[in-house]
Amino acid sequence: MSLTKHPSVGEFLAGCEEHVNPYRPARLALCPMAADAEISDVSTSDTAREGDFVILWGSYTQIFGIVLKHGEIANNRFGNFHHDEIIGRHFGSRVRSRRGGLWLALLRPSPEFITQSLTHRTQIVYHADISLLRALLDARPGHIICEAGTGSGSVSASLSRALRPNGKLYTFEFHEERQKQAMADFSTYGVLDVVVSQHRDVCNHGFGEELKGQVHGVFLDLPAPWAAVPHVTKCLVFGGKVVAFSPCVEQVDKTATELRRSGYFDVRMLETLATNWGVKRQDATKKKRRTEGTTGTTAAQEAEEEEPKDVPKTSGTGEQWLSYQMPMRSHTGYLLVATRAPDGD
Amino acid sequence: MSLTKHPSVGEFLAGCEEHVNPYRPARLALCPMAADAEISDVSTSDTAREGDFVILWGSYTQIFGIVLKHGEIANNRFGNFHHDEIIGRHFGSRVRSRRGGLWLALLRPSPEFITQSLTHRTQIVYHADISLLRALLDARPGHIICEAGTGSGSVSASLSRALRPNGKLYTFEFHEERQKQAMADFSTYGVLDVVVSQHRDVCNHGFGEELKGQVHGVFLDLPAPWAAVPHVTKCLVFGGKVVAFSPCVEQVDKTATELRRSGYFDVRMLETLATNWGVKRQDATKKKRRTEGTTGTTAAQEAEEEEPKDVPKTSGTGEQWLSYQMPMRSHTGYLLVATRAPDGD
Amino acid sequence: MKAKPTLGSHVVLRDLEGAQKVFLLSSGANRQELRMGKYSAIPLETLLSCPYGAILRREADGGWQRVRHSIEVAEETVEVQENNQHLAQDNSAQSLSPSEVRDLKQKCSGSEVVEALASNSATFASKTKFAQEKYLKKKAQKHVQQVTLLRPSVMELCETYYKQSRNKVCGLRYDYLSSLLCQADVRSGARFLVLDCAAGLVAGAMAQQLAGLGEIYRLFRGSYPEKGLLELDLSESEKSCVRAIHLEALESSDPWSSEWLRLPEAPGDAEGEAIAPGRAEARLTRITKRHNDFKSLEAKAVDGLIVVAEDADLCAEVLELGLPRLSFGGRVCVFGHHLQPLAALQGAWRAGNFVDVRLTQLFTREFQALPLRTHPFMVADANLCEGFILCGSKVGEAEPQEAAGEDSPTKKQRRS
Amino acid sequence: MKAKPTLGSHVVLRDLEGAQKVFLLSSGANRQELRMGKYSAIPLETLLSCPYGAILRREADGGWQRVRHSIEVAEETVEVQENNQHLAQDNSAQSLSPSEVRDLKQKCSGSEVVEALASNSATFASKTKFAQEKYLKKKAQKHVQQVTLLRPSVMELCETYYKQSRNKVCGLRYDYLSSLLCQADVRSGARFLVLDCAAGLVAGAMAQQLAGLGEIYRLFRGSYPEKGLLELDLSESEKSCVRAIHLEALESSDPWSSEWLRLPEAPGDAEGEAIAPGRAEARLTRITKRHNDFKSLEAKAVDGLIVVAEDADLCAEVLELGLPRLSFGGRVCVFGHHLQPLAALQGAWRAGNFVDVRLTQLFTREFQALPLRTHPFMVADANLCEGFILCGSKVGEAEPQEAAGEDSPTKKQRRS
Repeated sequence: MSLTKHPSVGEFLAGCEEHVNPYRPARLALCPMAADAEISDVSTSDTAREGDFVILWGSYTQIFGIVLKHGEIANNRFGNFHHDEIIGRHFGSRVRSRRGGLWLALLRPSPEFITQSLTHRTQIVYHADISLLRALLDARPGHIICEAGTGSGSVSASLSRALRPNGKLYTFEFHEERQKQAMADFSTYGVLDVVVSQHRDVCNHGFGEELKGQVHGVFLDLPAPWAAVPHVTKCLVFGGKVVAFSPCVEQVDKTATELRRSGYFDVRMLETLATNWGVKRQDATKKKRRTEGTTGTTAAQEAEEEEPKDVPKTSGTGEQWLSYQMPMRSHTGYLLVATRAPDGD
Repeated sequence: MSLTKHPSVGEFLAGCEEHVNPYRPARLALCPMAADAEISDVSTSDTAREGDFVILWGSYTQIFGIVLKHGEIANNRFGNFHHDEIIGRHFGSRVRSRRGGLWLALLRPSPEFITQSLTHRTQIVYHADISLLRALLDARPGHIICEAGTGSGSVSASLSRALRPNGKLYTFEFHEERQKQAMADFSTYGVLDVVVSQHRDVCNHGFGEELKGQVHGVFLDLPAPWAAVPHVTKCLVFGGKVVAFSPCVEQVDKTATELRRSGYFDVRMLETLATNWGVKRQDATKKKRRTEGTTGTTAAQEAEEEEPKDVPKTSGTGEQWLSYQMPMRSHTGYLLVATRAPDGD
Repeated sequence: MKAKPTLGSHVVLRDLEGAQKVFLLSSGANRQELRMGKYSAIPLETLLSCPYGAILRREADGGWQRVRHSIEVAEETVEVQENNQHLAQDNSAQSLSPSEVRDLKQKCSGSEVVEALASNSATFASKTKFAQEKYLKKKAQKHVQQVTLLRPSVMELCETYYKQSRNKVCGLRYDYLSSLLCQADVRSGARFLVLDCAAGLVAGAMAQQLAGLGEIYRLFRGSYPEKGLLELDLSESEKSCVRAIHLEALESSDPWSSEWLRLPEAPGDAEGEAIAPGRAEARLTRITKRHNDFKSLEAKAVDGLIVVAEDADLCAEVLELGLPRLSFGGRVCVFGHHLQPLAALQGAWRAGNFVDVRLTQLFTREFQALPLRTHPFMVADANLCEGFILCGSKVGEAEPQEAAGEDSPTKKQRRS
Repeated sequence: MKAKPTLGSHVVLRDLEGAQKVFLLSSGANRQELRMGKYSAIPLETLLSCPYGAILRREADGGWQRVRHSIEVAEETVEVQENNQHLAQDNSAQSLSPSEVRDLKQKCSGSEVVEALASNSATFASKTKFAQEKYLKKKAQKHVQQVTLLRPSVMELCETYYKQSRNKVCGLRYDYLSSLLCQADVRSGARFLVLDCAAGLVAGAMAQQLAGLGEIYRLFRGSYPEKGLLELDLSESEKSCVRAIHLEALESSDPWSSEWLRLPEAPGDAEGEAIAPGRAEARLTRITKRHNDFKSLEAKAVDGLIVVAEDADLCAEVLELGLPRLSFGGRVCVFGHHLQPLAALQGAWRAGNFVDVRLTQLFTREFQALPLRTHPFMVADANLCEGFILCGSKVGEAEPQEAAGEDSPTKKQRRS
């Protein structure tokens, strides 16, 4: 809790959640709209400071989120990294393990990196779906969004970024242990100015009286999203959007039917997949076959393999590169979006 | 009928179909296995002959299938092409309209080109699905395959190629007009040595007593494939495969359930989509920015734009080409495949 | 979040065929007729009385009336096997003659025409509910004039522009746009450099995310499309974050003498004589703003660089000028349509001073989600995954520095 | 289509985890133990008594017994809302200790062990049918030894090799393989030139399609992988279409003096002295066959050229040698993993003597098609569309010729 820089009513309430009856009626207060406050935390500072949650980037699959503390050491497959040698460094720095050799890049904890650092957790929502649902929900500063369930907190972290400043994310998780873990993570990420986390089964207990007619968008990541629709209707503003994420076609079918029956329009079902490209340099032996002069290019190539220049040439052509499609996620889930009909309909 | 070179029992029977009660019990004869006969038709001849069904290729979307007849003229957006100037030319020739200018390529009628020449018909099955279902059905010479319904005949044409020689395709269509059209097409394509076309509703009337236990694979392209499953079981050999093509998930679900109940195993659902890449030459003005010497490449480029060499350089690199993804079919259908359990199960 | 469009704001209208268009609601000189395609014009007052999401339908008397959303979808508990065995052309089944239909259209509302067509169709009653629904939908598209009022959100505008002409937004579909914003970590309080050839929609979406905190330096040469910026109905505070920067100033070795930044010469000048004092003052104000914007850009590295351009030349130029101004730890995101140049950048960046370099396509499909009829939409020429996003994080060492305390963020040096 | 595997033929076995392996059924010297992973070996006689598609399961007495296919899938008419609110680790719910399980495994069959585990699980009975099914499947994978006999079809072998190691088949998935055969219009009676670095499976699949009519000239340099050719159980007639051609002979300006085609020198030679007359004769037969094969290739252009190779160098070399030998109107199809070289070929071909030049990827996904649980399989590292197929039709004018009658097909001239 000491890491958080912006304690808020929501955070206070959320912090209390662990000690109260999980299914009591919600006592959430709507956060007052703060006057335009300067944002000065890890998302905009230039250097990593004691207490900051930062990212150490080692490779596409080795991305670590750590909280910097004097005297501590981060251990990972790349070596031992002393926090004291990281604190005070600017972001983008290469930090080296004491044994030398490998370096990690010190980066700001963007929601993207947070998601990637969570890949060891099961069933997290990934970039393509997160960015799409942000657009579908029109998540932006000042808006109030509800999320059920919280899960790994991967979506929450991204939504909180989109809602800051002055917005609020109320996120609900019915699995108690998981909610506690998420709560701790949100504190670590320093997003408790925006995120209110609660242990609650929204399908049975709704989103709470306080949010009635106050919410601009709702995201559902539940096994039976259709069961939450009546509760969504209670809290969502007229014309607000609900997005449900479901792996199975039948779940989407059922939720779509329920939404249409409940007066939602523009019910749309989407699937998005990210395909990634790899690239490798065409090796020199292959290039010998080419009829064009090879000496010049090879020299340029070798130069590039030395200590890289600060600003890579941006005008290069595809000549020496080979692109191939990388393995990808074959399926994550379907996104179902619908708009609540306006007042009077 | 005069165009057909290989009249067969099947053709004879199929030819009679138009005049008989469409729902009478089938009187199909299993074709006798011919001794290895030399195949010498349009698929292997070097030149286009009078009576041949050939392809004139104009562009990716302008592909025409015509039957060559002395004295006739093919009219299309590229001009008027006199058959007499086509007959006797070897395949791969550029044939020119009388007014000159544009040329079309004279090509053999591969099943691929036949499919592409049918694009004006609704709901045809396309390459990616056809080639996949050929693999799933293990369609090959000597095998007997059933198809319902025939539709545009796009799949039939490809299967007939795969089954020749000595195999047989029994294809059924419950829409009478469409069956007649398909029959005429098969005659034109010269595939009646392999294809037997019938007007019949297999969901209600089955595949016929004659085929009982004789068929190596069944392809279903029907609105309610599950209704055909009992009939499929009657004609399919033990261990044979059935493939159903359906646009909707629910159709697949229902058919999968029916197949499992009916003793099929390895029930698999697949979707395949073809994505096409376009390519264009990076234009010279863009290339000026590049630091590498531009003069040499530009010369090479210009040379390539002249009368093209017979054998293009195969060793070129990606240097001057820009690839982009072309528009594609967003969905065709799902393929469901299952294997009939072996004897004794 | 306003419930209704107001005078001076924008609204997106969608007709029954799915065509979308943006309108400025104005009663003044720039008044725009609210007319979708062949529909009759909708009175401004009628539109202003409706909330976003409302449906307006043209009635028999020619007036536009708000109608309620209906449950759109037929449901059948027993699956009906569609049978096209006895296909017949629709026209032969219709007992109304074309001239009778024409007369009906004069006297009745569109929905009445559709009802008449259905009840005079010999085959309608025997169709399955699914087929009836399809029939009614098709006839309504032809005979009913109806629009839905949509909020001009980033998503809605992006789809509208994209539907109208992919070129308008450089082929940047909504999912790609949203991915760009996430990949670049566009956030309140941060500083961004952007080349936005997508009608100003990228800069506009960024401005919404910044909400008045932080800066968006929008590079341009020649045209400075603002359609997206304007039609998003941004607040003054949101708009204030966006600052135009002419590329000329960035690439010049002596920016202050560039045409774009040059101060107007004294009024006594030979050329300046004709200029009225008011205009000269306006020009001075304009140039002063440019000075401030340019100084503010050059004072500190930016946290993100976003490039959306069709022109590969322009893209390369902006990267050349922009990357040195990107802070260490900052993100760069490029959207483009051709693989080879992006793959070359990807290779160079990976070998150079970037980590987390990713070249991604998004494969996004929309489905028909109807009971018993669920499948991806069937489109023959779908642009499912046509563009590429290349992104990465810049790494590197700044000049040697003292250990920085919490309150003295290190001043980063740009490389030039 | 044989119903059962026979001695001397091959069979594909699949275990409960989906692993597949090909076995040669032989009782002779090359006898291969029929053992999947950690399973015990299956007696050859047991296997030979079963049809393709049969399931063999290891019983408590150690023997393998044929079992019937069961209906695999739970169905529920009322959807149950899965509730993971009270997640608990499976182990805590299991009242059998690990040592008790070990004892059971000694005494009972695998399916009995699974039954015991389910009935001693505190949570099993309270699970939904879907969850019970999942539980049983998982436990069966661990405790039951069971294989399914599969026919060594092209599809089955391709999946088997691909699952074992993508490199074995150059990453050529079954859908790509099938597309290649269709794109190249592989058909009975025609002539093909092929470079097959995919274990001989491409040549084998082609041979099946030719069914004894036509020719397949299989190019090679160094290794000549035959696994696919052998394991397809081709007939002698099918096999006879495939002829090996050393690249050396094609690229040489004087092929007849190339190492591969050179006739053995007279027995009296210094080097030839040690060679037994029988071996020399065999060598002569071999070389004579090579001569005939090579002459037959050079006698007439081929109707199709198929190239499947990981090595871009080899691919380019084969195209250089093969395209001049491709008949006008013939098809060329190249499979590869890298876009740039194929795009360059695509551009050059389009500008040159080819029509219908297409560069295609196949995006193929498999689904879980279970009641109420339908979705594409979720795999984190799926190779959905990893390769490219470039194909085209060669056009051009042969030498001037007389108008050809029906019975005198024009002799085409290869360009060299």
